[in-house]
Amino acid sequence: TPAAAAELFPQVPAAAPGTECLAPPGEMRRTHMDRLTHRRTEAVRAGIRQPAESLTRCLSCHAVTDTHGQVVTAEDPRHFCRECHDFAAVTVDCFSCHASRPEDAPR
Amino acid sequence: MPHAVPYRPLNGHARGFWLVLGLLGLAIAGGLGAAHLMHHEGHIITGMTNQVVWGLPHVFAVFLIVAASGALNVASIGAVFERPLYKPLARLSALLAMALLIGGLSVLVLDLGRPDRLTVAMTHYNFKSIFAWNIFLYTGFLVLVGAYLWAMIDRAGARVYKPAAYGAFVWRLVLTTGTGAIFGFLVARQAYDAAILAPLFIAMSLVYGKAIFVLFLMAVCRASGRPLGGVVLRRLQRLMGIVLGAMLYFVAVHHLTNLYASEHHGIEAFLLRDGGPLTTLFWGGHVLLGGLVPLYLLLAPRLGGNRRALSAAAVLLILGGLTQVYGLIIGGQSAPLVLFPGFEVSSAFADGVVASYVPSPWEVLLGLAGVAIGLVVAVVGCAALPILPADLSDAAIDPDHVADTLDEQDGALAGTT
Amino acid sequence: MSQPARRDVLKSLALGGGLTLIVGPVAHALAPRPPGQPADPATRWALLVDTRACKVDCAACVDACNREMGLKQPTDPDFDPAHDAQYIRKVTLRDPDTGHTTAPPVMCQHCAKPPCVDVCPTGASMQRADHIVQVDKHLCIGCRYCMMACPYKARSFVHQDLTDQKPHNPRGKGCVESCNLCVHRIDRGEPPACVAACQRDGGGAMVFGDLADPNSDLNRRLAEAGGHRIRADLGLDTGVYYQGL
Amino acid sequence: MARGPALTPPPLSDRPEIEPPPLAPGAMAHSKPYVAQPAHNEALGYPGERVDDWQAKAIQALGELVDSSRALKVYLDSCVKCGSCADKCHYFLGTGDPNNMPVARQDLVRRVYRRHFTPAGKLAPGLVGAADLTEGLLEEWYSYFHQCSQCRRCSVFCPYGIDTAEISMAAREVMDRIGLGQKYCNEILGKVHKVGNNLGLPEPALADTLEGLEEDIEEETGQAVKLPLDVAGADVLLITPSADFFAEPHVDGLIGYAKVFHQLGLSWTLSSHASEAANFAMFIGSRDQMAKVAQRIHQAARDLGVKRLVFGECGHAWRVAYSFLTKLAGPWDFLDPRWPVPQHILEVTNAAIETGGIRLDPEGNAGKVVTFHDSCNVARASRMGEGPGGQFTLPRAVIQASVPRFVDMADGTIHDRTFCCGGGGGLLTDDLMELRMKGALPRVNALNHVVETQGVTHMAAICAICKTQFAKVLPLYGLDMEMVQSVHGLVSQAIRLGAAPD
Amino acid sequence: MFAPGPVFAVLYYATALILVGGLGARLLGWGRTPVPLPIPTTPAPMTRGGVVLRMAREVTLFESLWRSQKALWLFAMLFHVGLLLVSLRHLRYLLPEGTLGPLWELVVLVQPFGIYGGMAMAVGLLGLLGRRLMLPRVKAISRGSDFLMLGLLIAIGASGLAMKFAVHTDIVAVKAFFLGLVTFDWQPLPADPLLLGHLLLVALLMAVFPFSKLLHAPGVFFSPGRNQVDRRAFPAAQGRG
Ligand code: HEC
Ligand code: HEC
Ligand code: HEC
Ligand code: HEM
Ligand code: HEM
Ligand code: SF4
Ligand code: SF4
Ligand code: SF4
Ligand code: SF4
Ligand code: SF4
Ligand code: SF4
Repeated sequence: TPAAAAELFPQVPAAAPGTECLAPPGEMRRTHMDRLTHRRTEAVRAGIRQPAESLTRCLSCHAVTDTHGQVVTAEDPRHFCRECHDFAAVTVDCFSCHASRPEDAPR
Repeated sequence: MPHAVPYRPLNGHARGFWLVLGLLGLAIAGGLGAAHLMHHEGHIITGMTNQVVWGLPHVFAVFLIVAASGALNVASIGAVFERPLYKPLARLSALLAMALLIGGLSVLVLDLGRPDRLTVAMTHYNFKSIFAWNIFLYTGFLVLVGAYLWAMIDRAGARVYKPAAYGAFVWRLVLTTGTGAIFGFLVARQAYDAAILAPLFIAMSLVYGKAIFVLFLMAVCRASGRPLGGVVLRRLQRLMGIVLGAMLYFVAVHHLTNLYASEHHGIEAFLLRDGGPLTTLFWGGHVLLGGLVPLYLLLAPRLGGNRRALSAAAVLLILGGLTQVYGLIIGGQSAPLVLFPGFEVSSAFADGVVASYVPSPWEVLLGLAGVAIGLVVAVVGCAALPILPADLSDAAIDPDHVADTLDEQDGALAGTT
Repeated sequence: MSQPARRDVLKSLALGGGLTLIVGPVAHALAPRPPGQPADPATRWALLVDTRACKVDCAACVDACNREMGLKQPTDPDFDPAHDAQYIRKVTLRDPDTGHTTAPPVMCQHCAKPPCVDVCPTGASMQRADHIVQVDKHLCIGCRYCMMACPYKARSFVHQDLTDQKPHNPRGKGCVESCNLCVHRIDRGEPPACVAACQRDGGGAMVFGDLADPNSDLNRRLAEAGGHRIRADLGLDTGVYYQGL
Repeated sequence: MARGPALTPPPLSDRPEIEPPPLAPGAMAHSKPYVAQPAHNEALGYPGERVDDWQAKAIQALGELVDSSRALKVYLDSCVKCGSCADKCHYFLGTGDPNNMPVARQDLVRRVYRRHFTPAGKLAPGLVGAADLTEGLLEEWYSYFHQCSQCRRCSVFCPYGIDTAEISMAAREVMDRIGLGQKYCNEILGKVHKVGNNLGLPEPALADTLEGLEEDIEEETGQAVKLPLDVAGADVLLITPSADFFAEPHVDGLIGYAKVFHQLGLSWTLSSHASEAANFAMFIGSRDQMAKVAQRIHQAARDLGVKRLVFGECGHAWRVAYSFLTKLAGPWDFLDPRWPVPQHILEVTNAAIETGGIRLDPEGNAGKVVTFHDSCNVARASRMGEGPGGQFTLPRAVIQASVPRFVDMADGTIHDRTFCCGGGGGLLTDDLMELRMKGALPRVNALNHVVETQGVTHMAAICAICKTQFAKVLPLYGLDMEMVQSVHGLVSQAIRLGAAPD
Repeated sequence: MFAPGPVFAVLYYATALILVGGLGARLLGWGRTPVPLPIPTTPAPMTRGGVVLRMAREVTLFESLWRSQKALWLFAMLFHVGLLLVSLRHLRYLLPEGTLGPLWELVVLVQPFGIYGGMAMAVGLLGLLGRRLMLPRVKAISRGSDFLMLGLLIAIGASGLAMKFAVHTDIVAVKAFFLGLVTFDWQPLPADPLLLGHLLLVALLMAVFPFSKLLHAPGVFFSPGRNQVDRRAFPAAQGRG
């Protein structure tokens, strides 16, 4: 039933309207982890910056606001990354170090 | 006709066996709980700080790892130096070496800031790092000693026996040197920057390894009702005395050479005089209780063959060893780093002051868990495989009374009875 | 490139350009690196501290670093000196013979032969192509061996969970960290925060530049007045020079 | 006795355990025991000769057996062909014939079972190795299921405890039901039903033999030790293998029992109605026959009004007694509830040693260095004493009290890993001599090893079949048949008769 | 591109029925068959608790294999422990998030260990295969079905590991598909070839399970050689044994 379905399947929050991701959603779901790990290796070890593909960029397009208009952090299950990862039992430790919302997000 | 020594596994159904495993299991559970807490809450709950970054867990880990390489010595004497009276003990020696190493490594891994990144550590190597080399040395040690043990137990491995025995002997020397080099390569710390750390660590390994070996052997023979004769124990007792003497010699040389170099006067004054509890630990714990008293217990002619003296000496040596490693690791970090020689220094980051360190109960639990893990591996190994001889009485080990003649020869050489 | 991304790039260019005008001689070699371009091995970033201009009671550099990197200030009431990270600290030096007191700032010296990099088992402690030494926190396992190895006590270990990290300085429990010469600013074409603060609010004692560039301001000043390096006897070829010690 | 080329033993090894030999397919396909005469089969209720529709009948019999025994069904379904059991059977180690690997032996039946009773076998037989019971396969059944002594050694090493012995028993039962019986077992069973023991020794002859023994004992020891027969009202009924009455060294054991009872002051008796401990019906896999034989013991116990039931030194008999007696021949509520049903003579003797009821002097066996052969049925299918494993400790304790020096054979050949003597399971017949000799290899090899390295002079056993087999086979390997001893024969030499009990 | 969803839905419903039905029938068959006589392999435990322990030791430590051949023990251990870890890891595809609190926590915790399990499984299987080919006595008793079974499992493991390390698939969609199957709220299945191969082979495994030697898994618990208590008979036992 649709009601049950709403509980069972992940409610992936929509990204910022009028924007396009680095690749189509299906491909992003399959490859975002490799893209991110590749990006970070290049960035940190070789100093190659790609602001358009950075983690902060992901977070600004995929920022999720709560009912008060605040952008949620990764502590909140409504966080973009959390929705899918909680569903699929995937644990990432990125947000133990990285801020999980863009710096200029209203607090 | 070579006299085949029958080996018999420990009785895995005996109540005492399960009791011992249960107690050790509790110790391990405690340590794992402490490690979990440390991982979850962070190292803030321990006594370690930004000044003293390696604490009690490292003391236990280094002690166990150093002892592990030394525990192999009994087997090496039998195989490499071809002294047949030690051959029946070779399997236990190899097993104990592996067990202690596993115990020490467990503590090291559990104390990491990010133990969940262990796979990262196993897939990324910086080959300039002595630490990375040690990882190879440790795993290689387990493989070689494992092969050696297999060659001794399974006749299918007979071809591997000689190369494994010799290989393990050489490898263990490299490993102990490598462990010493972890500290020896640190030019930053005055307490460590010394070439003598390598032979010192080898001497330490011989002392601790043998002490643990003797204690374990006596305990397990008593518990499983196996006769343990004086021939075996007397030789081990004398051997321990000799290597202890050598170790104390190296310790003395280490400090004396440091005192020669005026730049090291500070650290020596700190360790030997001004270190407060550290100094007490050095003189009282390491030198006296962990050095001179056991030396007497082991080498005094009238105590030769006295089992109480031997076991007391072994216990003291183990405790003394822990204090020695404690002094090395904690002492080396407590002393302030000298950035600006000749100046009086102060800052918000403890420049110029002695750093204090108080171990937390979590670290104690973790260290003890490492010991327990080593013991569990050893005990279970003795029950699963034919490691322990069924009979180590004098009649079984030395029916032809070779030992007496050897004792006489040794006595003539060493000038002791 | 989509709209927001382009705006970002323009922003950094503008910032870089602006700063170049303000800070002038410090950053004349400093320009934002275009996306996709790696760090340049022909560069060697370094610092110069003129302790004669550095006032004992000034701490603008420390202050700025902590703000920039999201660290607690030593003046904060809940500051824990044993456990909280300090990338840069003022070290008060008193000459017992003369009684003269200085307080130069000490941070990671960005050694060209860094012992912290040599000892790191995973290669997390690394030297970037432009000779900046930093911790690749994606590989750090928190063994603290680099902390044992560093003669300058430059590194800190994170002892507990953190929140509110700065996006440009991710830091987390169980990892080792230290001054990374503000790589995120350098890559954007800006000088390190401490240098900028010193120039703006402090005594103007700190200079940032490219040691490999013979025409840099840094090299010019070194040629004029020389420079002392802390524990030069260790032969680590550090990248922070001190004048007036 | 002339030794033909077939009776050249395989070589002994200088190691205590035998390595798995290279495969020699068909090496023992020629080994078959004599087929039973029609009279032998009919006496047990089986068809006298091979029936016409034997194939269908055999399948039907197999189905009935599988449906009546969960063990059979689970064992036939669960084998993963891991080969853990393959190099554990003494017949494989001694012959190299791949069909003697327990798993391969099971497969002789499994193939047929799969073909007719499982979906996979019905639909894709080639894939799963399912096959019809052809004439050729039946021949293999007859040959190879008489190359299994049902010793259960294979079940120790199988992760699921698959017991080839169970499958052997079932296969022999199937063959019996289609009229293909083994002469040795079926003839003997006929004798038991007729006369009461395997030898067909009638009561007068038995009484005579016992009297003669009593005289010998009195002459030798000066004590009037009795061997009572059919004494009503005795406390203890002793059931012992008929070989104990006259074979060497078995009879020394019988004398030993008598001396123990005498010294303990226990009143006991033998029975001519149940003058046989052995129960060969177990070997042919017939529960009915087993019950029939066992019920003679019940009858004898009732008739003689005894209070306790004690068994003498016999391996498979002890298995039947310990595990099946209450099921097959109960109820036993008329016996003294303080004692288990049944007891083993070793339990009596061991308890007597521990409480001081008898005194043993090892000097009575001076010069002997003794080892002990754990009999397969005792080791892997029964128990003695207090806890599990008593069947290993009790005989050794009794031996060690009786002899100056005791030595165990290699760890992997004793206790529950003991090697069968090679003559058990209904194979103790001359028509299988080659098999018996080759099957004994692992045990003889282990014995030889302790003879050479530890100076062992004698090997004690507590099974009549083992003693007979060893007496025959040891000389083939160049060892002295006098080495074989009954445990109670050693007791007999060591016991201090007439000494006041403590 | 064809939509694999409906085909695989039907396939999985069918194989689930075959697995449950076939296994149930076999278990019932065993359960209903009597055990006429006590035949545990001695030494055997004398209490029920002891039997539980014996069974536990056999199932977790593979005691009999250890006594038999260390190499066989090692590979069998690697494979089975690996299989266990992989199965626990795969629970994430079937259990909705947060199911039974601690159970879901366990599934989340097990995820990284499942990877090592997958590798252990592969090593164990290859070891078993190598042994089956290289030891003459084991080769002599092997049939086509033995090799096929090993091959099937190796292919499943390889395709799974390939998905993890080489060519990723859309995990979220996979879980949605399977959740949809059990709630009858059908979702599409991605058409990635590796995924479809993996799922096809797994379905085959499920279908042949009740008719193959994999029955050893429940079989061990029904084996009288291991699950019977060794009880001493006393006269009062009244023939019940
Ligand atoms: C410029 C905006 C933008 C940026 C930058 C961006 N995304 Fe997206 N992303 C989108 C849009 C638009 C979609 C389409 C689905 C939607 O509307 O939610 C999407 C979809 C996705 C999806 C699929 C969600 C689903 O419904 O299945 C994932 C996963 C994803 N992005 C991850 C990332 C990651 C990781 C990064 C950074 C490397 C990133 N995105 C950067 C805009 C962006
Ligand atoms: C222990 C700390 C830590 C953890 C955990 C961590 N990172 Fe980072 N990450 C950093 C640091 C430090 C940088 C360097 C920042 C810089 O130079 O701007 C960085 C940089 C990056 C960058 C490049 C800079 C950017 O924003 O484009 C990416 C991408 C990135 N991390 C992704 C990840 C991902 C994905 C994970 C989790 C799997 C992760 N990080 C986990 C510390 C961490
Ligand atoms: C549409 C769902 C979805 C979204 C949204 C999503 N992820 Fe993932 N992510 C996944 C799945 C599924 C996996 C596991 C893939 C696998 O195991 O092959 C994964 C894996 C990862 C991994 C690799 C973990 C590992 O163990 O290797 C990282 C890193 C990661 N995601 C980071 C992120 C970040 C950062 C975001 C948000 C900016 C994000 N993901 C958003 C579905 C998602
Ligand atoms: C419980 C005790 C178990 C034991 C002792 C056991 C033992 C074994 C052994 C020895 C093999 C080796 C086959 C070979 O050599 O090829 C095997 C194979 C296998 N087992 Fe088990 N197993 C057990 C339980 C299980 C369980 C619970 C499962 C789960 C389904 C399982 C699944 C398998 C599979 C799939 C194989 C592969 C078949 C093959 O190798 O061809 N087992 N098992
Ligand atoms: C119908 C149930 C199954 C589904 C939906 C499924 C699906 C998957 C998927 C999507 C992956 C990739 C995981 C990733 O990329 O991280 C995977 C991996 C794997 N699968 Fe399966 N699988 C199933 C059953 C099985 C079975 C029965 C086995 C074993 C016999 C198995 C063995 C593996 C292995 C070894 C891996 C690789 C290691 C891992 O990621 O855990 N799978 N499976
Ligand atoms: S800001 Fe400049 S002047 Fe002030 S302390 Fe720092 S370096 Fe010295
Ligand atoms: S100062 Fe310390 S941390 Fe910085 S590079 Fe030199 S050694 Fe490494
Ligand atoms: S703490 Fe991190 S950076 Fe320092 S040595 Fe260990 S792994 Fe390398
Ligand atoms: S360079 Fe950046 S990180 Fe280093 S001290 Fe200055 S401000 Fe702090
Ligand atoms: S029961 Fe004994 S004889 Fe029969 S197959 Fe098994 S091991 Fe061989
Ligand atoms: S050990 Fe058991 S499972 Fe393995 S082959 Fe033999 S009978 Fe089959």
